Amino acid sequence: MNTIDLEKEFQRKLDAEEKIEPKDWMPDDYRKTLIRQISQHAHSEIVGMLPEGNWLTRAPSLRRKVAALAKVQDEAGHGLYLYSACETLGVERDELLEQLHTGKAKYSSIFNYPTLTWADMGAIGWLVDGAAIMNQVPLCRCSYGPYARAMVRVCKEESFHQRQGYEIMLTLCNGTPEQKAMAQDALNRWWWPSIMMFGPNDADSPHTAQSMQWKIKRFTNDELRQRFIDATVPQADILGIKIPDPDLKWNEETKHYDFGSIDWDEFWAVVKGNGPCNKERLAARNKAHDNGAWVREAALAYTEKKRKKTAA
Amino acid sequence: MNTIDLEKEFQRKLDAEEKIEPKDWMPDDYRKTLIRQISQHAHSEIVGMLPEGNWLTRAPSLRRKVAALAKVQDEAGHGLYLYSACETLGVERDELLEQLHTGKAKYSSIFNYPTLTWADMGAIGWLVDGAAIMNQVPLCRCSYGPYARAMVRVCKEESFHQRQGYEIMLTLCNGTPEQKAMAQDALNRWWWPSIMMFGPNDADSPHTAQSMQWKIKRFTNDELRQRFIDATVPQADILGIKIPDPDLKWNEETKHYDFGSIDWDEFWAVVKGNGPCNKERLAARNKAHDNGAWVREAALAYTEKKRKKTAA
Amino acid sequence: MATQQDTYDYTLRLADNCLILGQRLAEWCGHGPVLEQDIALTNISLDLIGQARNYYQYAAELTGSKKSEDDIAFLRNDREYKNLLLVEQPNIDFGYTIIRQYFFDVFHFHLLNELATSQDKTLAGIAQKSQKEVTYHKRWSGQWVFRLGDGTDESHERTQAALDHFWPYAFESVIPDTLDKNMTQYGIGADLSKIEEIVKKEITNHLREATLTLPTETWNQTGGKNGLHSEHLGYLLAEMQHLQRAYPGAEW
Amino acid sequence: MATQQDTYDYTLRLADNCLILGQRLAEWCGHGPVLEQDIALTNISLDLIGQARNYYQYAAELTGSKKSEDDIAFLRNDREYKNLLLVEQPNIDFGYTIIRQYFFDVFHFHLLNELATSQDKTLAGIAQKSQKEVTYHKRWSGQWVFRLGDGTDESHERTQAALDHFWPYAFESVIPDTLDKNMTQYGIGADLSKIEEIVKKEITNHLREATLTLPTETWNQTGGKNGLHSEHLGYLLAEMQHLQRAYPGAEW
Repeated sequence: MNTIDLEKEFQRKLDAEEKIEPKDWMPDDYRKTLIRQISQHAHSEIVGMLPEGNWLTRAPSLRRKVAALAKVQDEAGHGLYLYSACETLGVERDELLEQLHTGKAKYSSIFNYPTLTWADMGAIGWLVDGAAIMNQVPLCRCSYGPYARAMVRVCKEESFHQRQGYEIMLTLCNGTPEQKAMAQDALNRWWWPSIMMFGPNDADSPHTAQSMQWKIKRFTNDELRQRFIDATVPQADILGIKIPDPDLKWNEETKHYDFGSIDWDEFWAVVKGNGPCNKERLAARNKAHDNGAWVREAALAYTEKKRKKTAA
Repeated sequence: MNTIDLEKEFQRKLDAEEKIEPKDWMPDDYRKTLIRQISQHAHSEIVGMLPEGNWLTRAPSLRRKVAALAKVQDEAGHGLYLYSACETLGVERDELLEQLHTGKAKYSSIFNYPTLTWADMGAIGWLVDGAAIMNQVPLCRCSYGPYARAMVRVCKEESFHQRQGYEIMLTLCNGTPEQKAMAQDALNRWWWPSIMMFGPNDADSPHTAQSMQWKIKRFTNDELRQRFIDATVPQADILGIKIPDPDLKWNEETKHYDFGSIDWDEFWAVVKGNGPCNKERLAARNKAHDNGAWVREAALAYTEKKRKKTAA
Repeated sequence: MATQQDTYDYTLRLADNCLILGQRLAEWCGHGPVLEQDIALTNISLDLIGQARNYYQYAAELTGSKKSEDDIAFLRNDREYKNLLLVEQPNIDFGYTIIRQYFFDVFHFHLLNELATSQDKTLAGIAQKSQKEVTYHKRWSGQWVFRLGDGTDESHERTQAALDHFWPYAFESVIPDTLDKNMTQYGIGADLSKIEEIVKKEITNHLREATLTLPTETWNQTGGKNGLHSEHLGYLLAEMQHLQRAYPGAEW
Repeated sequence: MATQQDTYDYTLRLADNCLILGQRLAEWCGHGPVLEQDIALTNISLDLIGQARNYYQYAAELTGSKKSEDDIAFLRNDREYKNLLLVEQPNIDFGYTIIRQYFFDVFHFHLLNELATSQDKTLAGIAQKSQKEVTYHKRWSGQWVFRLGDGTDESHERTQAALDHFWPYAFESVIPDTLDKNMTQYGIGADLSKIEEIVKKEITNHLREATLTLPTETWNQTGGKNGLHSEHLGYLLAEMQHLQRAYPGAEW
């Protein structure tokens, strides 16, 4: 087929809601956009292990310790699915990791905030995973097959994590006054960063239109953000803690919550590298990778020796 | 003077209880014995910083934290005096440290036991410093001047440390039942190692006679051990905790306490390197020294640069 | 016959080994040398802490009090933990972690084989349930001993250093003390004299095959079973217990 | 006029800076690069914890309760500590420790100059008593900045790395928040706007003289003064508070 026919076939599949598969022709920019998005997503899972990993050794009960370990392990697993999905687009995991480690690739800015108390384990599950799900559920219908299928698995586990996080918050809110204060404090610190997770306002999000046309994205940033807020406010009410936004109130007309304006200066500062933990997160990933070099080399060398022996 | 006259003059000074000074002639073996003993003593101060250093960050009150820091710092200071005293015998600190770091030089075996609870800070002060003082007070009258003078300073501080240790024990013994149990447990663990600090029984201590003749030592191991036990038993009684020796009892005839037989197998095992912490102590010292190499080099290089500038 | 206290004490040893090693492995989570092995390390941590919970729940029952698994796991002082010295040692690097793990896994595997036929039905049940997991652990760490021992020069050297370092801690596990012997006699505890040779032989053969040099030292560090630990445990516990201690009585 | 609560909060900041940095320095004790500097590090730790005690004792008075210095020093949760982010950062190596110390010492020196004339007589008294010690600290760390910055290539490189690392933490100290401003107005607190320029100028001149390159970054990490810390503080506190937490109400 010539290029025009290929483009037509690609468009036909998009229109018919058929999946684009690795061997199918696709526009270069479609591929690039996917690689960027999927690898950012994978990196976010991997870097996202760190803030919660910070509380594994200090989890306050065996049940919580096991659940937290399993959750962080799930994130590693999501990273694996996503790197694999990305590899179907013709880019190796090593190259993607290199981009992460040198700071060339981005990951979700939310993970540049520190986890200061145990309640952050609740807040992250409830809010951060909650926001992630809001973003990710539509991705299960993404036009690129391998990404869509990875997201199906991811979303199933994420929603479990979200319930688990909410349950941590619920336990704290039903606990001692100190525990409830700990929960409120965590909500205060995680609320705004969570609603920033949906990205800039639509007006400032130049790629959104193209991504929606390609059926990578299905909703705009602002649409998803509004959904998240609408879903989350009643949950905070059940917990009996207060979302730190004095402008937040139900709008009878729109049937949505109105909310205060977002501090985009903070958002961009953190994206640019000036969050509380940007340097530490990247340093931790680099350290793990560098310290692991001899292990990876040993495994390769051993496999090679075995291969030679078997061949001989 | 010829050698015979020199020997006579050396002996005259010993007999007259005059000090031997660095520039005086002395027999080679006297010099060697002193170097070995003083450097072992210095090393013991330095390695001895580690077991107590282990509780500095976990001291249970500010007052205790300050006192513990000051104590461990004093030990470093003692190390300095003693290395200086040793240097008067014509051996450099670097060489002595090299002997420590390679395991060639010994240090007091007591520091190869771990500090497992806060009560160990009390027990070490009370028993280990107590035993050390018993050993060291006669050294203030040692025939070698610089060593004798260093010991005067050391002993003054050690007796302060011992009182401080005893006071920790007293506070624990007057505290909650858990605290008193902690004190008893520490006594149980430190008692036998402490009375082993005086070294092998006289019959198994071949160097003692020569050292006493040279007036380096003033009492035998067994004499000092007995003194220590006689002094310490009543202190344990005041604390209301029990020395872990079923054979310990007052002997009306000898006016001393009889005590059970010492497990010399354990003593020699620890001396040989098989104590609970031998490897860790040496590793900690080596690590500090190795990690400090670039700092020492920088200081030298900077001084050299300054010197050149001033000279230019 | 075994008193409730004997069984409680014995169960605690089993539990503490699993918890403390699980805790050490949890420190790796997010910091592994490669994603797949990060997951594997966490997996073993999860298995071990899961097993620890079974033991602690049984221990809690045995106290006949209202104590929970968490009360026992978190609210003892340093001298009351009864784990082997081996499992509390720091991770240092992946090579040290593997050697520590392998030593424990071989012992653990054969221990559970014995415990699986314990006359104490609860302990036998926990042992049986754990066998599959521990078989996997032993295979995993054993494979890594091969890869690291017989991989590159650097990996060989590092792993040899780890082996030399942990060798004195390798066999505290199979040296029976009075409680071990009594529990064996009651038909409850594993007979360590039966597994000692098997464990040592398996380990030494495996290490040789991995091209590692067996240390000649024959001396064993002991004490953990009776609460005489290394200085490392205190720090681990201060961290692990922090919330339980800081908020007494709170539910989490 | 300052409320008791204002003065209490302000005093805590002073106290926590000294305690937490003192605690970090205490980690060096027995592990210094050379005996004389081991002693110097411990000495500064001792001075700072001594100063902290003065502040905590005053804070305890201000509560009007039976709280002791130790209750305040040991029994708060992580979010209630008000120290600067700088002082809680890990030691890493001697170079990092020196840069961290030097940044703090310069600020501390000029802070005390101001505080020495506070209308709060107790704070003024503590500040006056501390001046000599802190003058020595600043001289010591400043000298080491020279030695390391202008020593060998390796020391220069390491110290530059430490400088780059800590630069965003250098000036939280001189950025006034509402409490700082109020306390200045009441004539109690140090006027940070007065010392900001002095501190920055002194530091930048000194670093240049030490042949180090000033980072161009202008962004400051903040939060510590209001209890928003880095993830490092929690571990430091778990360790520091362990005994106080594990044995509630005990006397030591």
